Amino acid sequence: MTLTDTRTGTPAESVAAPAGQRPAGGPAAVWARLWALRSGRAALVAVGLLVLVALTAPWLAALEGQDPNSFHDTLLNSASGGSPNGAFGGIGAQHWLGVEPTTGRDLFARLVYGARVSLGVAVGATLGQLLLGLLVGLAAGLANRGRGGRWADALLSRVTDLALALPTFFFSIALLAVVPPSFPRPLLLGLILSGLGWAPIARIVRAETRVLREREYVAAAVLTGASTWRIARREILPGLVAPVATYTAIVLPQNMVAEAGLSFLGLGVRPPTSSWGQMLSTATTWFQVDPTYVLVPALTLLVCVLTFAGLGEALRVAFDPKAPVPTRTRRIRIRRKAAKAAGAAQAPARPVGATTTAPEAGHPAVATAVPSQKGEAR
Amino acid sequence: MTDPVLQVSPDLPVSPAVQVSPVLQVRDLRVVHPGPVTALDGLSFDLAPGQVLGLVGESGSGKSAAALALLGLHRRTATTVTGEILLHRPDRPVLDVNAASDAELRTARGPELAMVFQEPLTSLDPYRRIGTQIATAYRLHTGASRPEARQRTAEVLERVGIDPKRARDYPHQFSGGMRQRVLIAMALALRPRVLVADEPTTALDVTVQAQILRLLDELRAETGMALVLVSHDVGVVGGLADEVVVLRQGRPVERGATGRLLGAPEHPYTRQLLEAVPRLDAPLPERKAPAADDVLVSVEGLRVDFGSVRALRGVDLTVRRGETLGIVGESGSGKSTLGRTLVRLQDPTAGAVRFEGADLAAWRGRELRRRRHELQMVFQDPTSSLNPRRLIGDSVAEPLRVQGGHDEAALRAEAVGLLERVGLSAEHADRYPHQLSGGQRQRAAIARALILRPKLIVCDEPVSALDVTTQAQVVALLRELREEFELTLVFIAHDLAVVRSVSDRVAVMRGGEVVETLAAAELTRPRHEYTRALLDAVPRLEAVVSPG
Amino acid sequence: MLRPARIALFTAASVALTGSLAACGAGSGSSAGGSSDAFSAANCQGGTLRVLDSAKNSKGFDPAVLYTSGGGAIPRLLFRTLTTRQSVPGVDGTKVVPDLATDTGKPSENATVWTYHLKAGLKFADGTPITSADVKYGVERSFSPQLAGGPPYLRDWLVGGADYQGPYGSGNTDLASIATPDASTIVFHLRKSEGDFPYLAAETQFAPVPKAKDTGKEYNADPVSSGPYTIAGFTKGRELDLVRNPYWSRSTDQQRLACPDRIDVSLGLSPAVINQRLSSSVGQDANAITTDTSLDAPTLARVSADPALKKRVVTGKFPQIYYLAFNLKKAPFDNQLVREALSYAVDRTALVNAEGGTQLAVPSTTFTPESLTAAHQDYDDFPAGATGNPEKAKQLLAQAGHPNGITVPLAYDTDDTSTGAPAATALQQAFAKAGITLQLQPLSDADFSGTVNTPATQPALTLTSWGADWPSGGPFLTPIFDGRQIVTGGGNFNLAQYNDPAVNAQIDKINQITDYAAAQKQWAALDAQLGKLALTVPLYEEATSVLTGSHVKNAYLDQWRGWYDIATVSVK
Amino acid sequence: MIRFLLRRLLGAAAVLLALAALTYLLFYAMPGDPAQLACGKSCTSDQLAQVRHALGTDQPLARQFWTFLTTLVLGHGFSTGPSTVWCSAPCLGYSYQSNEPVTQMLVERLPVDVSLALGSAALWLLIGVGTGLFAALRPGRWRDRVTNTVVLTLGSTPVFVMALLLLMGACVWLQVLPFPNYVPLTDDPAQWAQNLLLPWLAIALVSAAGYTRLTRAGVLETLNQDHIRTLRAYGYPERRIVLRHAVRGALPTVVTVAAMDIGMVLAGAVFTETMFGLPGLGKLAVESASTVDLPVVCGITLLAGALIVVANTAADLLHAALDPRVRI
Repeated sequence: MTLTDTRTGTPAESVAAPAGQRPAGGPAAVWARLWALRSGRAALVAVGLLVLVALTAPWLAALEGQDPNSFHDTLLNSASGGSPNGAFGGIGAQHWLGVEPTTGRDLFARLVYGARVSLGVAVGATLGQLLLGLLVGLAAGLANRGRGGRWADALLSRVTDLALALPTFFFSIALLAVVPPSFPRPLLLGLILSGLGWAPIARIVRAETRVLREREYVAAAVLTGASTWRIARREILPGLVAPVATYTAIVLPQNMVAEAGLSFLGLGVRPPTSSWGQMLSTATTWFQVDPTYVLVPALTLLVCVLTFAGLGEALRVAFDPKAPVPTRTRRIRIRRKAAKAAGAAQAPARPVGATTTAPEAGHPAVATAVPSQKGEAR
Repeated sequence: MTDPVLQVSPDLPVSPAVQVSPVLQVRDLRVVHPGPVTALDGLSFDLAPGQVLGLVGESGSGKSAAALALLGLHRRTATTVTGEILLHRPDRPVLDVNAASDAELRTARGPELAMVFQEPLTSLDPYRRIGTQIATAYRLHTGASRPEARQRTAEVLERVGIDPKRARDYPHQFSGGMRQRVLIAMALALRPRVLVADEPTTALDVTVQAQILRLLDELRAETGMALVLVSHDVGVVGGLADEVVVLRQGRPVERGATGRLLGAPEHPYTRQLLEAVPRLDAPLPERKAPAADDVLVSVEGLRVDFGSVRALRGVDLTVRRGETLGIVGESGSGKSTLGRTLVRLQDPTAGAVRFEGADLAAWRGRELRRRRHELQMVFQDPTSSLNPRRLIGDSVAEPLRVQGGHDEAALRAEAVGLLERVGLSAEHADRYPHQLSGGQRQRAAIARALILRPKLIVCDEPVSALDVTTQAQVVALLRELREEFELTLVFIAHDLAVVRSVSDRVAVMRGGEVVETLAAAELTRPRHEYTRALLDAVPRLEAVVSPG
Repeated sequence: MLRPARIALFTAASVALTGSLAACGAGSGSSAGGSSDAFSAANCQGGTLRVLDSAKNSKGFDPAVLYTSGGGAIPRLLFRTLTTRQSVPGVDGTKVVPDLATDTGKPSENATVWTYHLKAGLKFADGTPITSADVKYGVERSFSPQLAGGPPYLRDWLVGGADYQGPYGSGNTDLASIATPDASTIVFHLRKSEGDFPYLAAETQFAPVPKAKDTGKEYNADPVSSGPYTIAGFTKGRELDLVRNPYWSRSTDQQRLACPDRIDVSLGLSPAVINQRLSSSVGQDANAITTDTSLDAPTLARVSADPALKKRVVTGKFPQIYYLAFNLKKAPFDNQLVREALSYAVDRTALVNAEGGTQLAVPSTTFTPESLTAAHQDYDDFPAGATGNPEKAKQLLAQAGHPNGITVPLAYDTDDTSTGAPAATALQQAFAKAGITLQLQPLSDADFSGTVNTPATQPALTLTSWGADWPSGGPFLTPIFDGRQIVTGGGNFNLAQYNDPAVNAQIDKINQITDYAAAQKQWAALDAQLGKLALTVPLYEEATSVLTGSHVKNAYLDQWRGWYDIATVSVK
Repeated sequence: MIRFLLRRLLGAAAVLLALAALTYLLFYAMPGDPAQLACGKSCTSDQLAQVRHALGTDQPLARQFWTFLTTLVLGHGFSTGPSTVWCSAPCLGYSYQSNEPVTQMLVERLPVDVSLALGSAALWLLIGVGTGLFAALRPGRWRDRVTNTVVLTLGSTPVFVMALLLLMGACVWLQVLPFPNYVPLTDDPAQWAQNLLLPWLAIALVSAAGYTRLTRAGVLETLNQDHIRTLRAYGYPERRIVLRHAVRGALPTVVTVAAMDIGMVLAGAVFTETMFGLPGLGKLAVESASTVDLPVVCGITLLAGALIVVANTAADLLHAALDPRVRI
């Protein structure tokens, strides 16, 4: 009996990947889809730029002729609270973004050096979260064969629950105080953020693993006599790439914000290391004198977070075979069609019955985790 | 179909209504999905009140697109529909579904044109009580008061065989068949002139299917509504339709009165389609029966519980070396659980599976993994049984790679050899699963199961997701391979005819138990009443084709 | 033993936006009310004074626990003490005057026994008379561990103070070294000469507490007032309403004017809100002052551009020195040359800027700051100039055997907005030029004193500050340089761990002098003498700028505490 | 239902216990000594020991934790010096710093967080669901794209940046609002609302993005479901389909997530409270963490954990109430 066409509801079998499946063809295909998306391309370019700025910070500062830590007493009006001479915080050819009040340190240099901290901590923390989340999630997701396995799953799930219930922000504050100051601060931030933030990933991975585990190709792999580890590595893990990559793009900016937030509260990296959060923190007292102090780091942070958010969004689309990725020709055609249809009915571009645009059915956690994740950072 | 449109086929049994005037006239209906993909190309037919038109076709034949187009449901999508769909109404002007305004069409949907969908599980609003849903649809078109609507709801529910008290229940509290009845009741409440039923029984068990078909037939007779019955199943259509249109890749290839078309198909495709349909009266191939005492697997008092649900409640069964044991049963009968337990994907709660005399449960850890290759499985869903991220060739070679001891070249040679054996080519080895059709994928899955030269292969509904023509090919392939590789097969399916066509013996399951085991030839003469009920529910093509 | 007073009342919230809290400046003597009408003490009664504070005062008002200088701001409205500070602008504001007592105390010959007589007709807010027993009880309860937090002098000075556990225990609940021969006489027996005892007697520990009304730890919410006002309503952390105490009278109190009928205190406001409300001075806020929020650098930058606002800004100083403390027990600071090198390398301009410019900090080369006028003697033994002399520093380092420079850790308090990160980084930059690499060792407020003030854990170099509990060279120099003040168990402020018997003897000698002016001269000389040893690097002293509401009169920053005396402020 | 609640309660108790133990462990390892802070800087070692004894911090960790637990359940007598006061259950002890009963401190701060949570939730739901619907009605069109972009931008803004920008805009440039300063609702409702407006906006603008997405995705998903096709096939007007049926489909998720988010804000919005000077739980948490005020820290952790658990349970119950398929 033929169920195919009626079940999936797709109008014709010629529509490539059936529902519920992610595109095959490996990273290259995803990359291509990502690049085909205007937002994806923009995000990739922006992320690339950001990484470039972070990596080349010393050269960029040298290009300007400044370094992030030198004080410039002569640029400050000591009688007026130590505010910089000149308009907009002393912006000029020497100091492209002006200088910091009360110290005279160059803001451009501090900004580009700050990118290293922001990006470094965010990337490190995200990697840590991924590693822990994947380990715990995979273990819990695969563990429940047999009674012992069920116990392991229950235990890991409870630990995850506990980790989710932790007032993470508050705990990071406490932990940042516990660890001796000799410990490298950015590393500590990364460790704390990942130690407190792996739970959502573990949860997604566990759920997704359990879905994948029921796929018949996994059963087929079991029948080949493959070990659990091999199955996890070869059958499950590739299937986790899409949800995990998408979630990573959500988590990374969150970590960036968390770092900025902790530095903002004076708990992040230590002076003289510059970080955007610290710059903002200084700015809170100075914004009434000159808004540049707030706007420069705030907009930088915002643009970075936005970039990653955009990347996440684009990744979600790129990984979702059901979402249409406009090729150049296709975009033109849709426009033409829209123009034609403008007179008649307003038409959403999708056939009745074809399930599109819905958040990926496989992992609703991604969709819902976003708002609830933020809670702590409010 | 290019021949001029006929009012009525000359050989159709003459009914007064037909002669009066058609209620629905369809002219050169074309449906084009964005792509552009022409889903339907040039469908035309007339339908008289009380008449049933069957639309038959395999996947991609455009039958569902046609069904949706009849109600104008492609509107507001990127899909374009051309042609005429004329609905004749007494005392009111003819309505062209394609040209009508939104408002006009809206008033026609329901009281004039109604539809029953394939997926009864999802076609009802999960958040509203079924009574409310029926009553709302009724009130929307009749302007009836709430009590009137409630009254009408009770009436129609009663008629479709649902206790009116259950009007306060939510859809999820009903079984699939009952939900389909609710949908039919919703249509019935408005007494539509034309009812379009799009695969109304596909998701249902065969016994439930028979009930729904009977209900539709009764209602047609009672209310005089015309029925468009869309199905992939020639048997279903044949049993109910007065006239049949066969669709292939969007084109109508043949149209005619049911008896004529099924009995003497003119178009080669129709012939091919009919031949592929497994028939319970088809002759069984000659085959040497395996020795009754050479038992490969014996199942003793097997029980499997999932929490409080008992999937298998004490199954006893033997599989002889070299034989094909068919297992048949409706959904929830436990046949898949049995299959998974046979290859030790599932551990028994009680009882044992003995493989070559030894308890399977005794295999543990490393030994289990080492011996896994003796038991293989072919799964139902060809879309999920192959890792979507792996090339076909790699998927087929993977079991050998796990077992170790082969270099890459040998692996590939072996994989390609087997792929060629199952009817694919070396070129397919370098494709991804989504680049293959369903039948091709299933062939690859079979190759993968074969590569380790297992002693037993359990095929769990290996063909139920395939079109009939593909299904026939895969079944034929399995038959060949069985001989060539001296396989012992356990073939699980819900389709009696398919099971009969490949099996030496057939076990019939119901509610987690085996009700009887018969030789394949005996299947049409069962001892157990449940088997008989199953047989009776199967739509018989032969009954339509050769009346009398 | 003395300590910085600033921590006392103004436990600053530690996080963000707190801008510059907690800066106590000492009076420059400039008197400036916001209003142009002349102020008349005789005719100032009435109205409601509003106080906008960022501190939360969540510890409440227990005279035993409070750590104030000269009776504090709000505590001074509730508690009268044996002596108190003189409420006048200018240098005279550093004088101690009698309060409950008839005089500032009669010392015995070597200043070890101090006798006080209470004025007649003194009453608590509940109408009961104040007796010497109440004063004694007030002092005694400050010894109980439940009420820890007050200044440490009593424990150190009074005979038997070191072992006394307060009146709550079951054993000996009486401190014999305080005698009350009659209801109006109280005699203190000290174990050593302390010419400054009258200054100590101005602390709230010397406020009377009626034993019958003592509720121990809970006394802080509703203490029995002996001052001009009494608490009508108090929500910790949010607000405090004060109304007149009917049993207080100006006839027995020469210092407090108690002009307003009511004083409404809002607590826990953000500094930004306070400064904005004070500067806009709208409605009720015209009658507002603050007792703890000075203008921070950014606000100052804005305010100084507005002439109308500038008129309402009062500036002053509190004798407090910010300095680098060497640990002489740790290399390389056991070597005077290295210490001198650091003294030369320091860039005071960068520090002053980091602090918020010249209106908020003044460079200082002496340990005793200029604002402690009587005890100040100018010297600059290692002239670093305005921005440091790295060449000279390098030369000295080379002499000391460090031709390639040195690397040393610098501990600082991250929660202290003044001695925190800005100053530390400024130092780091300046020292780098002289080949001195500072490794910053940030410590949280909770951790700072435990680490720095315990010799066992004390780092080699600490950025810290020191203020006086009362305007005298004694409490300024003794804890820092008296070798007998090195406390190994914690609470050590002699960070140099400097112990010279000759200096110790010198200190003892000055302590016996009961004549204020004579004693201060001696302290100043001692400071100059110690300065040559480079035991510390004095950096700067802090200045304060504060705004008042436009209707506020007679608000001046006194030179004792560097802040308004609410008891003399008027809104009418 | 009862069983579900009981199981939830038990699970919550276990999580809270673990949470409290973890908090104790963590703060026990903190470098600061609460006794040192209470005693003052110039505290001698003898005095310090006395204060430690008075606070009970000289006890071993396990013992302190046990005392904390028994105090919570049974209440405890606390010596004030001259007498003993009884702190009845649920007693979280007394603050090391201010000597106030912790329970009372929490009760005093909770109204701030309740005001903050409810007000901002109302706003973010209004904004989020509104824009989500706005975008979903014409998916892929310009207004959908513009909405998505705006919402993504707002949602990506760190809340402290948002707060800063709002402060700058409203209080400095436009000067339409004074710097916020919390006024209790019971004191002056108008002032309460005026002072909370910016904090509400800060949280709502940042949070709304999630709801826009949820609503948009939920509505579009529902619109693509089979039962919507049924409605179309029965001639339901499109407006009615979207506004009644599609929104109904998005509702359970939106409400569930909102309940959980409200729990999060209730449990303390550190940045918002710090930036706007709101005396809420989050601010108290940060303050007491920096002074190692263990009873307060533990009290807040427990309360916050409990609030989150309650919110999640409420979310589940709401979900069950809104989705007849879900049984509990």
